[in-house]
Amino acid sequence: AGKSVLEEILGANTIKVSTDANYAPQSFLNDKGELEGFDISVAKEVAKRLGVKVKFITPDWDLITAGKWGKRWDVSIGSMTPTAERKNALLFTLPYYSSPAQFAIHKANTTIKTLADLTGKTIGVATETTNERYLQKNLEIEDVKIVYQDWKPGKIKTYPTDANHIEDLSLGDGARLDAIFTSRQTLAEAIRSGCGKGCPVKMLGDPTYYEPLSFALDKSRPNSQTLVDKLNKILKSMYDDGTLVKLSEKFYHTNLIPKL
Amino acid sequence: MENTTTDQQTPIILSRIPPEAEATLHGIEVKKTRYRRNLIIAFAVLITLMVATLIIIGLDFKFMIKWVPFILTGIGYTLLVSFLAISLACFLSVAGALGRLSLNPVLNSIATSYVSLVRGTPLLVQVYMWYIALPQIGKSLEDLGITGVQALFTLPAIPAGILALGVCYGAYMTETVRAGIQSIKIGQIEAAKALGMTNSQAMRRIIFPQAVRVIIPPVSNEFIAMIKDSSLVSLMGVWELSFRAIKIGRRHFQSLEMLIMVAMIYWVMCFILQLVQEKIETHMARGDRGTS
Amino acid sequence: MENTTTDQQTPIILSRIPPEAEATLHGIEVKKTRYRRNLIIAFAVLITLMVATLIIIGLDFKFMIKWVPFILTGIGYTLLVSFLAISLACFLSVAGALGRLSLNPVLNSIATSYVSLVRGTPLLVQVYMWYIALPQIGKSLEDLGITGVQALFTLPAIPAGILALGVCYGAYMTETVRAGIQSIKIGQIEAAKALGMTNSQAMRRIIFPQAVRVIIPPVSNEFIAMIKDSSLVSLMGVWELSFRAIKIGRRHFQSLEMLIMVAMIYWVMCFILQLVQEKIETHMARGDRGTS
Amino acid sequence: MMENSNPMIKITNVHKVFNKKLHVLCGIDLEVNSGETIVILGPSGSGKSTLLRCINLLEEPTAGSIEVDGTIIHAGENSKQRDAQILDIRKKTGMCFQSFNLFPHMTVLENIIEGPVTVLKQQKNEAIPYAEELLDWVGLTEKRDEHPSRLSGGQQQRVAIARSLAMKPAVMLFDEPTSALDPELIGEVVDVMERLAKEGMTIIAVTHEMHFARDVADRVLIMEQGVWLEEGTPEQIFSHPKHQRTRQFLTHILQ
Amino acid sequence: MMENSNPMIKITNVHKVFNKKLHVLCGIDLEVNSGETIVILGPSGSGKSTLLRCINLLEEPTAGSIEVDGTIIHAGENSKQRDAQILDIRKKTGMCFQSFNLFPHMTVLENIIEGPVTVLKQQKNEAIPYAEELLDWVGLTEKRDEHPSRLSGGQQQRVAIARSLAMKPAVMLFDEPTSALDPELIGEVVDVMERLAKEGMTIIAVTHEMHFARDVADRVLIMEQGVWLEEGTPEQIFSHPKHQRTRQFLTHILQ
Ligand SMILES: Nc1ncnc2c1ncn2[C@@H]1O[C@H](COP(=O)(O)OP(=O)(O)OP(=O)(O)O)[C@@H](O)[C@H]1O
Ligand SMILES: Nc1ncnc2c1ncn2[C@@H]1O[C@H](COP(=O)(O)OP(=O)(O)OP(=O)(O)O)[C@@H](O)[C@H]1O
Ligand SMILES: [Mg+2]
Ligand SMILES: [Mg+2]
Repeated sequence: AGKSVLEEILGANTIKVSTDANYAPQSFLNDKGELEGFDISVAKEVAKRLGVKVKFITPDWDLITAGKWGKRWDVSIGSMTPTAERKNALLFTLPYYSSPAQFAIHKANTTIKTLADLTGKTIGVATETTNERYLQKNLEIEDVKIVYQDWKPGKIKTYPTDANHIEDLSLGDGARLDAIFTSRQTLAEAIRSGCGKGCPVKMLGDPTYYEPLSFALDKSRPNSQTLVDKLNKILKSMYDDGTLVKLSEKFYHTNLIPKL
Repeated sequence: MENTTTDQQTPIILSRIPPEAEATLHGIEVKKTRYRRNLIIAFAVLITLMVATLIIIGLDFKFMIKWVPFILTGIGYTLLVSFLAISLACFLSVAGALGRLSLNPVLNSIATSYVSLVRGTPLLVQVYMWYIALPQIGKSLEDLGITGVQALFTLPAIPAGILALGVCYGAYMTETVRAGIQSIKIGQIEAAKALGMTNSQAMRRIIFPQAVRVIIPPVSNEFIAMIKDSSLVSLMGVWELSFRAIKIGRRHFQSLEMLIMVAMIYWVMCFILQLVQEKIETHMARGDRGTS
Repeated sequence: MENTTTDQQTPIILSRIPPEAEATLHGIEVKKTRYRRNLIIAFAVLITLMVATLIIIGLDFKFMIKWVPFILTGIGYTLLVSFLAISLACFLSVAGALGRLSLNPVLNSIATSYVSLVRGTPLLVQVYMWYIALPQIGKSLEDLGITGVQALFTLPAIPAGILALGVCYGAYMTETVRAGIQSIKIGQIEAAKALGMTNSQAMRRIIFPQAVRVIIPPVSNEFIAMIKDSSLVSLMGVWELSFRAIKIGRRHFQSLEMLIMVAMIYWVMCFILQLVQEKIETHMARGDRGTS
Repeated sequence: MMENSNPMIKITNVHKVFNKKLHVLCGIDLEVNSGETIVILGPSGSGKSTLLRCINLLEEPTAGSIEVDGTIIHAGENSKQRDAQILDIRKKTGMCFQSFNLFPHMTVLENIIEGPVTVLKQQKNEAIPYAEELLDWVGLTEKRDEHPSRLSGGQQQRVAIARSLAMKPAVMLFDEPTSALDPELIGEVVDVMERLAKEGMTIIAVTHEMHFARDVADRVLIMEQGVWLEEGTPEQIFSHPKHQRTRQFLTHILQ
Repeated sequence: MMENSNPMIKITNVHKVFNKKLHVLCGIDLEVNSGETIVILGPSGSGKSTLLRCINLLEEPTAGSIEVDGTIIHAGENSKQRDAQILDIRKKTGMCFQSFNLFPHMTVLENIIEGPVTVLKQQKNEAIPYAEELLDWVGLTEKRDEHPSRLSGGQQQRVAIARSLAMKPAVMLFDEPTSALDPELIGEVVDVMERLAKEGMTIIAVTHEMHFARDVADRVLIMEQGVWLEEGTPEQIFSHPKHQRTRQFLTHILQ
């Protein structure tokens, strides 16, 4: 019973990684119907450096957030932001990349030119993301300084996931939404390959903040710290030899890896 | 035995219950009371076991209690959506049942397709159709030159949810209503016809009032089911019970707690509705026996 | 009129159908054929309208067709889960119904609580309980010294899904089975008892075989409903129909296309199952009339 | 037997074929004069009920014609007023069923005024006095506000008769009105039927009540296999049946 | 009347109270000797069915005792073998219901062997020859493999009798076995009952068939309001009833 999580993984020669395959280009089904994405590649690389096989489990995001993972999976590699609330339930590794938060509007819109023009507009956002907390001026991330906007949106419309509000904005300018707020790489993917021939949305202004993203482990599972340490060590080596940067360029077409 | 009672001139008066019989009757009563007591004990044990399980799982009760008020605020939406949707469903199911029983090929095929399509596809998909596909139809019509349609077809979340649930349950209830109508004995219809009633008079005056009694129990079951299914409108961002529970659960990575809590809220709601339903049914049953 | 037939010595032989009657009968036939034709036309028009709607929405059919094979691969899981779950549900519902009808307070209260709890809480929550809460119970038991329980209770997604669906549907079907048993006329039970059968003999030999015929139609409805509800196991990462459709839809921001496609797949499945159900029902109805 | 130029009911060569094959009525003729009481007897399945149901068009005859009080319907015809004519005949004919078929969701009084109010469009307060009169006539005044389920079979059948009479029909049809009743309750219903016959109602009754057939009927007809086997006055039929089969059948019925 | 030291059925002071209040049987005594045929008459609701159902314990008497062929049950007693005793009495008594209650999911033959196979644990091939003999005896050999729904009421009732007889009962109870039948079908059932009586079966029958009561019964009892109003030979009861009420009741029944 006293075995550490790391020992259990090495003993089983497999690390079980949970990932929500709903988010391109972090984690998604590719044209062959296989799992692909930045998170997937990172996880595979981590397993390789641990010297074990990787097994992906693809539960819904709400099952991941249920906590109490027990031994269902050892680690979540799913672009998770270490917010203050989450730290009550989860252990986080060092960040493995950081994500810019970005507003976007419909392609056909000509009146909104700056972020300040969003005053009084209806903005779509996915529920319980840092983006929503940011709009509510209620976001806390350790070691990150958040600068809130000095204008106020009219109505914040919350959606279960990002894909919903992007599709809703694509219905037409102002049909249900005037703007949306999500991560820049999701938007880029939507514009590049979404909605058949590219979703009719365009980015607005600069990223408002950058959020760090980490692996997460279940705090309630005893003897997890050695695994966290081990993962941190592996992450450092991936920083050092440029693996992360390479993967970032491959999937995001830009370098989102911060300097340690 | 020959003289047991033949000398009794007024056998119409009920003889008094003899002592031996009293004893047996008392024995039956005692058994009934004991059974009821045991039943209560059994339930108490079961509830204790359930609570024990919840504690064993290691639920964070403090966390749950803290968020109860926030989540309960969503009950209004849940009830609003369910109530309006079931009203719509009642209307559609009566129309649908008449269509299914109709000899007019157009009405009949519309009703049949409605039932088949709606019952054959997941409710989730129907919610998306009302929320996302309908505006697209509006847009296409607008492109064809009919102005103002898109705005009309771009329903807000709550109306879209009510339509989705109402239309879906209407299809299921169509079959219930149809079965209810068909359960009325043919003799009733013949008696109505023999009086010279037209088909529609017979339907309105004789068949439907009787069918309603058959239909009410399954329909109230549907309503109870709908209370739970109404959580689907959370997909469209309506802040009803489930939406709030899931939101808080996600934030704190304690979805299990929140879901169990919201399940208990649903359960209490269903329980109350079931009591109401039983009241209605016994009330109706009383009417049946004619003591009004 | 007095001599119409009194001179006819053998009225037992059926007289031939007279020409006027032939004409009327022919008229009825013609009407029926015309009605059937009109019905087919009406359906054709409706289907055309529906397809037109789908085209108007501007669906990306190429995209849909491209992904059909990938999504259809999930049908195996859907059927596997549904089939095993309905089998479990049948078993549980028979046990549940016997419990509900039992005079044993323990069995009765267990069955009653089972039905009330399961029917009163959303299926989604039940899925969570089997997937997340059960391992926790295992863990607590392990802490109490019973080794190996946690691994046992940490069910893989598919067994957890089958349990969740089977237990849930079992509760709903309990009421169906109970109603079916209670629908058997009291005279049947009395006849069985009068022969000297015990309660359990009467149940096995007389009541249950008759109840099964009443129960089969609603149970096959439940099976059809379960096909759709089985999509809930996608939550746990089982790559069945919906999982595949949703993931592909999200990835390409074309959820609507994928949902419509998966809806059509479900609809075809349900349609086929309904045909099978009708076959079974007419087959059983034939048995009823005793032509075996 | 009387030939009448203007009978109340005139059935001419009526055939009824079920399911394209089952030939239940094979060319039935029947004339009934106003005020006449006819009893039809015959073995089970011979087509008695089917004939009654053809008269008020609960079944459409396959061939032949039905005339009730001047309104005539030909089988297989598809005219525009046909539906109205059918309703017209039904308004003119009252029918009592073996199983009473009272409306269970209405009180006794509501059952009786249902026809006048819904079909004849009378006001409720117009319809009620006559309904009460009828209730009194069948001896059930005190059951006015009961629901049918609280009545005995005999009482239910009497209410059913009152319900038919409320439409002021020209003809009353009875289809085994007493065969679902306990022996002791039969009398009260036969009594009502007898009074109805005495008051001059035109009646066609299918019934095994020998008292009614023998003492009240003007004519008795025996049906077998969808044709008339024999007809005559009760005296002729019961005392001097012409046919061997009639005799067989009657001994069956009279034990 | 005969006193017998060892009667087949002995009912002593049986009371039956429904719902704590409705006193349906008020101290009934009855002894029936082996081979005797008893007919019970009485108005509707007087408790005739309840008495029959008490004899084979389909209803538990509230007070008194029931003895059938040596097995005795006292009301309200809670002994261990009670359930076994009840089954024992039921095996010894055959019962025919007004509504036949054949098992619709079984063929005629399966209906008849159901009791011997399930209750008496006979092998099927042991039970079949006797079942076929019984079928022949009730005259339905050719219906062996039909389902009950394909039989007429009279045929169904005869199968029901055969089904009871297959258990080789000591007593047969009939509860208005012919009152759901068309008049022409009554004869065939009464005929079977009569042969059964002739062959020495002990019979208690509630029936309004006067022929059976008059010519076959050894004794006739009249019940009213849960007590015996009168009893005697058919001759005594039908020709010289002692009671005014008996006379009233009989005139009712005999029209
Ligand atoms: N709607 C129907 N469809 C098919 N066959 C029918 C229908 N109604 C009656 N029949 C058949 O017609 C025949 C005559 O039936 P009908 O009810 O007229 O007989 P009946 O003389 O009234 O007999 P009973 O004395 O049993 O009431 C029977 O064989 C019956 O099965
Ligand atoms: N299970 C029961 N619960 C309550 N009351 C009952 C029950 N069975 C019978 N009764 C009542 O007992 C009385 C006698 O009924 P029973 O059936 O014995 O009469 P009966 O003499 O057989 O009449 P019938 O000739 O109508 O069959 C009736 O008032 C009836 O309503
Ligand atoms: Mg008839
Ligand atoms: Mg009785």
